[in-house]
Amino acid sequence: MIRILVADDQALVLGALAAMLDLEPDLEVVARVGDGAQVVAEARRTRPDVALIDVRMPGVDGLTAAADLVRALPSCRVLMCTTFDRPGYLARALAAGASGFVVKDATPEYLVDAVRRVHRGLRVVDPDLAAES
Amino acid sequence: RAVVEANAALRTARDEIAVLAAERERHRVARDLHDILGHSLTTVLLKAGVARRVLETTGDTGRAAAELAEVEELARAALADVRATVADYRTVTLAGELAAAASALAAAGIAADLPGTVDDVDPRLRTVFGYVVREAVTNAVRHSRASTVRVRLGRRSVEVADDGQAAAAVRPGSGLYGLAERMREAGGVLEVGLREGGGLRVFAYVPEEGERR
Amino acid sequence: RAVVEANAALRTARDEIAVLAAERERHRVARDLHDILGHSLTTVLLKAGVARRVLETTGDTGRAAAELAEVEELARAALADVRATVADYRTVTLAGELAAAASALAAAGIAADLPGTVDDVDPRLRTVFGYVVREAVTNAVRHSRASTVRVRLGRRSVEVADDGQAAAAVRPGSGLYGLAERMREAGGVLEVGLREGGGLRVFAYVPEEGERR
Ligand SMILES: Nc1ncnc2c1ncn2[C@@H]1O[C@H](COP(=O)(O)OP(=O)(O)OP(=O)(O)O)[C@@H](O)[C@H]1O
Ligand SMILES: Nc1ncnc2c1ncn2[C@@H]1O[C@H](COP(=O)(O)OP(=O)(O)OP(=O)(O)O)[C@@H](O)[C@H]1O
Ligand SMILES: [K+]
Ligand SMILES: [Mg+2]
Ligand SMILES: [Mg+2]
Ligand SMILES: [Mg+2]
Repeated sequence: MIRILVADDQALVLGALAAMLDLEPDLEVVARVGDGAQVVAEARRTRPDVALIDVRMPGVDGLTAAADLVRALPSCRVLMCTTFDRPGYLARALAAGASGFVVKDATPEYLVDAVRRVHRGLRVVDPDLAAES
Repeated sequence: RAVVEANAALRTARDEIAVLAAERERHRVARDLHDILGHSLTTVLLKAGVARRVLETTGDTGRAAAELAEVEELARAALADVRATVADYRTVTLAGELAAAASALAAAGIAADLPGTVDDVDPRLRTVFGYVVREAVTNAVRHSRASTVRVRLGRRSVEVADDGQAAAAVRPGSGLYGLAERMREAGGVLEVGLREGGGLRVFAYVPEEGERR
Repeated sequence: RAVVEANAALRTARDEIAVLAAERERHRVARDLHDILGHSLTTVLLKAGVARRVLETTGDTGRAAAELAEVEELARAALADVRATVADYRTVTLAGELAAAASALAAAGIAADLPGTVDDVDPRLRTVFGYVVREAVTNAVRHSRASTVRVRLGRRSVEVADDGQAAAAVRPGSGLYGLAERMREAGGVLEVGLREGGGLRVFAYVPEEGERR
């Protein structure tokens, strides 16, 4: 079972992402986090294998939270996700130690598969994002 | 002659700067507005995906139908937002006010910590909360000398907080007075108070029907 | 004195121009938002409703899932449009709009009588005609209660006609107003009128260069 932390400031999106992942037999959402400041503490408590983190969150943004998480819990793979990609996000995410980057309008099948792939140690970058940066 | 020419050159330069600044500004507001309103589409998309996956993996039609009812509510509210924002740009909408706040704060050199979407807010409260954001952010820009302004949205609440230099006794002028009145009309409350570390916090909320006295 | 006053007048005029430019820009943004989000959210709303009713009445999960996959596709395409608009490289295509019209009309249970190709249309007019199809079909879905919507293309014209219940006096809102403006910018005309048997007809055309006065 792959244990997952999901972080997104928007409650509806957080709920939808978590529900989507939980439907898979091999995935289990162990933490739902509504802001970047709680990511590390929740990860320490719940020990996820993969963290799916929204880029834009008020307060501590996702990229900062990702960097903190990678430092605090190196065994946890980080997959960043975003609604609106802006130039530089991808590069900053990879620099922060993220294993992958996906957009929220990817298909559920793609999102779920991306989680599995980063868990296997692979790097996942949305082809559209890679093309733009 | 030389002075006249220098003046003319200066004026041209100033105009160009003004035009450029205005363009940047417009572009920024446009982008923010697109983001905020476009964000609703992402939520709709994700929830439709969840409903589909529920059907495909568990066949639980009740859960899928509930998810779909939410998709419809979201789409309906977003549509109303789009139409209100567009019908007359001066109409106050929460989405429009957040976009405008981003640009006003940037212009004032104040860091902005703003929500990216209005989806979580009860559609019936979005207009009145738009007024709260507008007035509280305008006040922060004019009176606070803050370095950061933060806006937070809940289903039935909005908070605007700055880290500036509000006096212990803020005396409401027509701005805050008008807001309090709007909130009362909406069946809610406006709270204005100092924050622990300094700075002002404006908090508006509307209790659920059941909670009201 | 006179020079000072003249300068002041000049400055005022310049300011007014800047304000007008800003308004125009806001208007343009608003129009784009309206066209992208208004259309796609309407269709999403309809199709989510269809899926929910399928579940509630027949429990046919396969059909509901297929409907939902389309909702996702639509929302995804609309988001791409929003992104492209922000980046300023959005392209509306007539073919794309006809496809979207087919799906919106199907979701609304309205028979669609659509051209199979856009080949006959002057390539330079395809984008603006795409906007006409988009708005007129969205309107038909939302307001007409028609049983059929027909789209016809000419080399320099497009017609969208329904057999619904338009009122004798259609008062343009931001949708039709924006379209009329787009057509004017393209050197053409938008006509909106009742059909003999009832229903609305939206007709847009651009005269040949030579025909224009
Ligand atoms: N964020 C803030 N930081 C510091 N002082 C504030 C802040 N917001 C309001 N104030 C104080 O409270 C007063 C009342 O605010 P209010 O919005 O009611 O009136 P105003 O902004 O002065 O005028 P207007 O009627 O144009 O809004 C302000 O004049 C200012 O002294
Ligand atoms: N096909 C139609 N059948 C009946 N009435 C129509 C039709 N198209 C438009 N109308 C009427 O004309 C009005 C104006 O249309 P318009 O597209 O300008 O605005 P709208 O659709 O109401 O709002 P929006 O600004 O979102 O487009 C509508 O509100 C409706 O009353
Ligand atoms: K599971
Ligand atoms: Mg976010
Ligand atoms: Mg004020
Ligand atoms: Mg319309």
